[in-house]
Order: sequence, then C-alpha cells, then structure tokens
Amino acid sequence: MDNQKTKFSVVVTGAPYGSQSASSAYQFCAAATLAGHEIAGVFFYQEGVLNASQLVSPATDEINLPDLWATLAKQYQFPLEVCVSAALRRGVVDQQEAKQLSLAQFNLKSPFVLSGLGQLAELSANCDRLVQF
Amino acid sequence: MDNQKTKFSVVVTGAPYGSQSASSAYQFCAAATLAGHEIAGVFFYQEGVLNASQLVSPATDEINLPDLWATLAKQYQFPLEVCVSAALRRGVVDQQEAKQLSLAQFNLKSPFVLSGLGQLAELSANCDRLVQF
Amino acid sequence: MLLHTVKTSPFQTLAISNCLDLLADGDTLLLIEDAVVASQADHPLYAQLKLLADQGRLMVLDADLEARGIQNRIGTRCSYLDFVALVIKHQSQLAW
Amino acid sequence: MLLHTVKTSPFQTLAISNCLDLLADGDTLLLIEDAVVASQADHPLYAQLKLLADQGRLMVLDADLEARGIQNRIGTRCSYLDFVALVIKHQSQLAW
Amino acid sequence: MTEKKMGIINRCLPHGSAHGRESLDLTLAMSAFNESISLFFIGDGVYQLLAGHSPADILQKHYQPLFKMLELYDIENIYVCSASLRQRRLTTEMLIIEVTPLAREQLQVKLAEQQQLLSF
Amino acid sequence: MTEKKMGIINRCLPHGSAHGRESLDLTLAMSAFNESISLFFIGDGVYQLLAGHSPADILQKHYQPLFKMLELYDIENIYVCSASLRQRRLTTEMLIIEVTPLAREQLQVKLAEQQQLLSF
Repeated sequence: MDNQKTKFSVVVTGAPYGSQSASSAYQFCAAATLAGHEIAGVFFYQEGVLNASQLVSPATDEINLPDLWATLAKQYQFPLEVCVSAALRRGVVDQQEAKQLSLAQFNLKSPFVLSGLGQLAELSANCDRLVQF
Repeated sequence: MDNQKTKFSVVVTGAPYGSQSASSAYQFCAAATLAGHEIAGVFFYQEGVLNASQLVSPATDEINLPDLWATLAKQYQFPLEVCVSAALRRGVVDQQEAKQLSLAQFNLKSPFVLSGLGQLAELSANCDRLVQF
Repeated sequence: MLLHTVKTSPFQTLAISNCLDLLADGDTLLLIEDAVVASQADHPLYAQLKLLADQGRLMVLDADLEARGIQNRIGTRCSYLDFVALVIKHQSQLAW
Repeated sequence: MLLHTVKTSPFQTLAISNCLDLLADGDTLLLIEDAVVASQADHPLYAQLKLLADQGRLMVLDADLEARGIQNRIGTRCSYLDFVALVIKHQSQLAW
Repeated sequence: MTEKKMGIINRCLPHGSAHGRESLDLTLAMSAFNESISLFFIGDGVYQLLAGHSPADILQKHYQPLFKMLELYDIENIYVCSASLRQRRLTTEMLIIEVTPLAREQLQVKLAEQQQLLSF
Repeated sequence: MTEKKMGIINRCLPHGSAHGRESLDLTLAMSAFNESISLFFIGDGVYQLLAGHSPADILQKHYQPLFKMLELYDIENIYVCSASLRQRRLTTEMLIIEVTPLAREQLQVKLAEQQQLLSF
C-alpha cells in the first residue's frame, strides 16, 4: 500500500488547549494531506469535542486549533464529526440543540457538526487506517 | 484550630466532566460548609474553568456540576472566580468579553465571574487553608 | 506537616511513587479517586504503603472505595468530613 | 503488526511499561509528545527501549524532541511524514 | 465500505475518568453497525467489570449495569488479561459478566488480529 | 489578610500539557501580590528550565523566555531537585536561569516551611 493513496480516519480525544494531543492529531492530518493521502474524516470524542467550540479565544501570538481544523477540513473537504452525547456533557452545543435544551446561547463552530457514534462506524468502515490521538 | 471555624480557599483545575477531580472539589466544599466551616472562595484554573459553562448539558439522570457549584455558592455566599486568561483559551467567555472579541455568543454561567490571578492572591491571603484539586 | 493527596492509580501513574519520595516523617498520605486501588491491589509500592498505614499515616477515601467496589486491605477509611478535618490538622496540602 | 504510540513520560505514567508488556515481536514503538524523554533520560525502562532501538523498532518524533530541547540517545528520529508512513506500514495503531 | 475487525481496549479504572463509561457507550453504539467488535480489559480496566460499583456517593453515573447489554447486543468476544486480574487479587467469578481470560501471549495474538484499535 | 508563604511546584514536562506554562503565568501574576513565593522544580519539571526549547514546529507557545522575568519580579527562591537533574543527565549549567539545587531532605524541609502549596 506504500506507494498509493491511503484513506485515514482520525479520532481526536484531547481538548484543543491544556494537552498536546489534539494538536498532534492536527499535525498528523496536515502531514497526511501534504503527502497526498486522503482524510475520510475526523471524529471528536471525549475531551476532543472541545475542539469544536467557536468561543476558543487564544492570545494573538498563539494558534487557534478550532480555526486550523476548520481551514484544513475545508481545503481537503473532509467532515469534522463531533459526538453529540460527549459534546452536550461538556458544554458544546449547536443552535438546534440549544433551542431544544432551552439554552440562550450555543457555541458549535462551523464546519464542525454534531453527529452520533454511527458516524464513527462509517468512518471506521470507510478508511484504510484508523488513527487515535 | 480544630474546634473553631476554618476558612478555606479551594483551587479547581479539573473539567466538570471527563475526570473526577472537580466533583471531588465540590464534595469537599459541601462537606466543609456542612461542618460549619467557611469557604472564602473557589478559584477555577486550567481545565477547571470549564466548570463555569452554562452550556454543560448532561443527561437528566446525571449531575450538573456547574449547577451544583452555583447553588452551593449562593447558599453559602462565596465567590466562584474563573481565571480569565485560562478561560478564554478554553472557550469560556462572558458577555462583555464576547463583545470585545466580536464573538456572537457567550457561555459564562452566573454567578461565576471572570477574574484575574490577583483574585487568587486575595483568596490565598484571606484563608486559613488552601486546597487544590 | 503536609497532607499529600493522590488521585491516580499506581498502575497508571507514578504519582504515589513521586509522592513517597518527598513524604516527610510527620506527613500524611490520603488516597482519593482512582488512587484508592493502591490500598487493595498488589503493586510494587504496597509494602511501603503498609508501613505508612501501620503508623496511622495512610488514609483512604471511603466513598471512592465504595464507588469502585473495592475493599481496602491497608489504610484508614475516611469520609469527606474527615478529609476536611485532615486539611485543618496539617499546615498545608500537596495535590499530586 | 501494531504501531504503538506513547505520549507520556516514563517518570509520570506507566504507559511505556504497560505498552512494553504487550508489545509483540513485529511491533514498533513511536514516542511522541512528552514520551520523547524516554529516549534520553535514565529511567528503569531505558535498557529495554535500547534493545528495541537496536532492532530498529523505536522511533522518536523529531519535532517533540526539538520543542523540549532534548537530544535522544536511542531510537530513530522521525518527522510527521514518517509518522504517517509508519501508520500505513502497520496494520493498526494502538494509542497509549 | 466494509466493517473492520475492531478491538476496543479498556485500561482505566471506573469513575476517576470517563474513559470506561464513554468506551462502553461507544461499544454499544458501534455494535449496531459493526458485528466484528472485540473487547479487551487490561490493567486497571479489569476494575470496570468488578461487581459492586456504587458511585452515587461520589456523584458519578452508575453505568456498570449497562455492561449486561453487551450480551443482548451480541458482543461475545470479551477478553480479560489474566495477569492483570491476578495482580489485583481478582478472579473472573468476581466480574459482572462472562469473560475469556487470556495470558499475555494470547492477548498479543488477539490484538494482532484486529484491523483497528481504539484505546480508553 | 496577610500574604502566605507559598510554594509553587512544577512537576511536568513542557508542551505535552499546559501545566508548565500556566504555572509560570500564575507565578508571575501572583508575585505582584505576594513576596513570599518559592518555586520548586522536581521530577520532569526540571525540563521546564532546560535551555533550548523550540516548540514552533509543534504549534505550541514558546514561553520559556518568560522564565527570565522571574528575576525582574524578585522571585529568588528557586529550588531544583538535584536527584531529578542527575536522573535526566542534566546539570544546573544547562538551565536557563540560576537555581538552587537541593537534595531530597533539603527539599522536604523547604516544602514544610510553606504555608500553602500549588502543584502543576
């Protein structure tokens, strides 16, 4: 398989700030696309769901990981799937969930989407390699 | 000091969900107040700032730690101070910061307040015991 | 006198080991959260913890044992109220 | 064939130790993030890692060494592109 | 698109982190889409299955009864590291579900059979 | 309200977690209000001070130069565990600031002097 295009699915379980693992995952995805491989999609689970917050506001001399994910996903057209149950527990909600839960605010960043674990099953089936961070 | 009232300041560094430490901190505070002691205040730092999100939405059969903090703080009249720089990096913003950062949404829960590390210095000076979780 | 609190398992982290390295004579060690397994399982630091327990200097948070269905073999079981009292009794607390 | 990735220091967690317990003959170990110190410091698992390194089965992520100002003594330095190639080369990856 | 042989590895104690609970959630949900799931309980992960969790007093969710669902969901490959049990003075009789204890070498073989691994 | 003798303990490697960076932020900010701060670098914490961090390639903030501010902020009690240095083949000359190396027993004495401890 070495000389052909490989399709990766990536599972991110770390927060965008506080531990390095989400940033390692991003760099892995960036390197994979750079090498001409394909990202089937990234699934955010556990603390990883916090990568999908539009409210993450680091200082100007620091990277904004949610922005980096959004840019890479748009450029290479892969989905950023966020496990909805892990997200709600950790305070990451989209506009629709906010309405349903009677919350006045929401914070999901586009193009991240809330989805079920079925999406992980699809990413798992639809890739050559699954990588976890 | 054993038979008199002790004043505690508590530092919380863990998220409300995903690790137990914030919930241990809450239970410590609840026990201290129950025993007739005083909480000078709780300072939320590192991942602890996520306790201050009004968007945390666990299932109905699970505890909502931000709610529990808010109730205990109101009952015993102590402040819930959230380190503003740690909070912004992790996507916890109040309405005022949101305006300043041109964010359309915010998520800080009342009565949590964003404050500087000076508040930790005050809590440190103004207590008999500092406890970290 | 320090109260050392450890919250992680001796099979996962070296927190207990690093704590024991700095534990002074009058200090107390309180096991909370996942660290309560150290009072039950066979691990390389068990003998050292037993010595502490024999001196009355090893405490184990009751609620965290119950939560995990674990019976401690060493250490004194304590409640959150005891935890509060332990903090008062020691000059300072060190969270590992 | 598994690619094991470890991200924590052998002075903080037992991830490397637990990983080595399950490492099979054809498997590779890649040290990333804080785990890169295991390629430099004196720790109880160093000799075991050196054996792996001698067989070409210990990789160390270059960027994480540089970030911490650490020079590895054992293991093969590799880039993120090499990391991608390692994942392709192995049937599956196990994150510790 | 074909389902992959997936190994889900549980390495943590219950309640101190959400790893155990969220691993179980994931397992049960995935089983609707993938019939080739194997579960591994190694190291402190064996405590997930130790009967008698009672987490109400620490404000954590009591998810242990959900392990009983594994059988209903036809997840039958459940492997436990026998060395990890021994080290914790536990036996398979003390666990809330039926499991297959494996020695280290057998675990390595089973892990090598998986096409994908997720670790919690 | 009187300032307390406060010990801030650094135990982690840089960059893998934000502990080192946020501990330093806290130290510098606290020093404006408290003149009785002592810093401790033990275990992997000594790597915080190892000269030559270069984290741009891993997208992390290069906060190491801020350690130079400690002197300007009059934080002079900076203790490093000498056993931790030895175990990592490091010497005080390889560190970016001047520190006082202490043996285990001396560390215990210094820790016992503190009225409050924060650990990162």
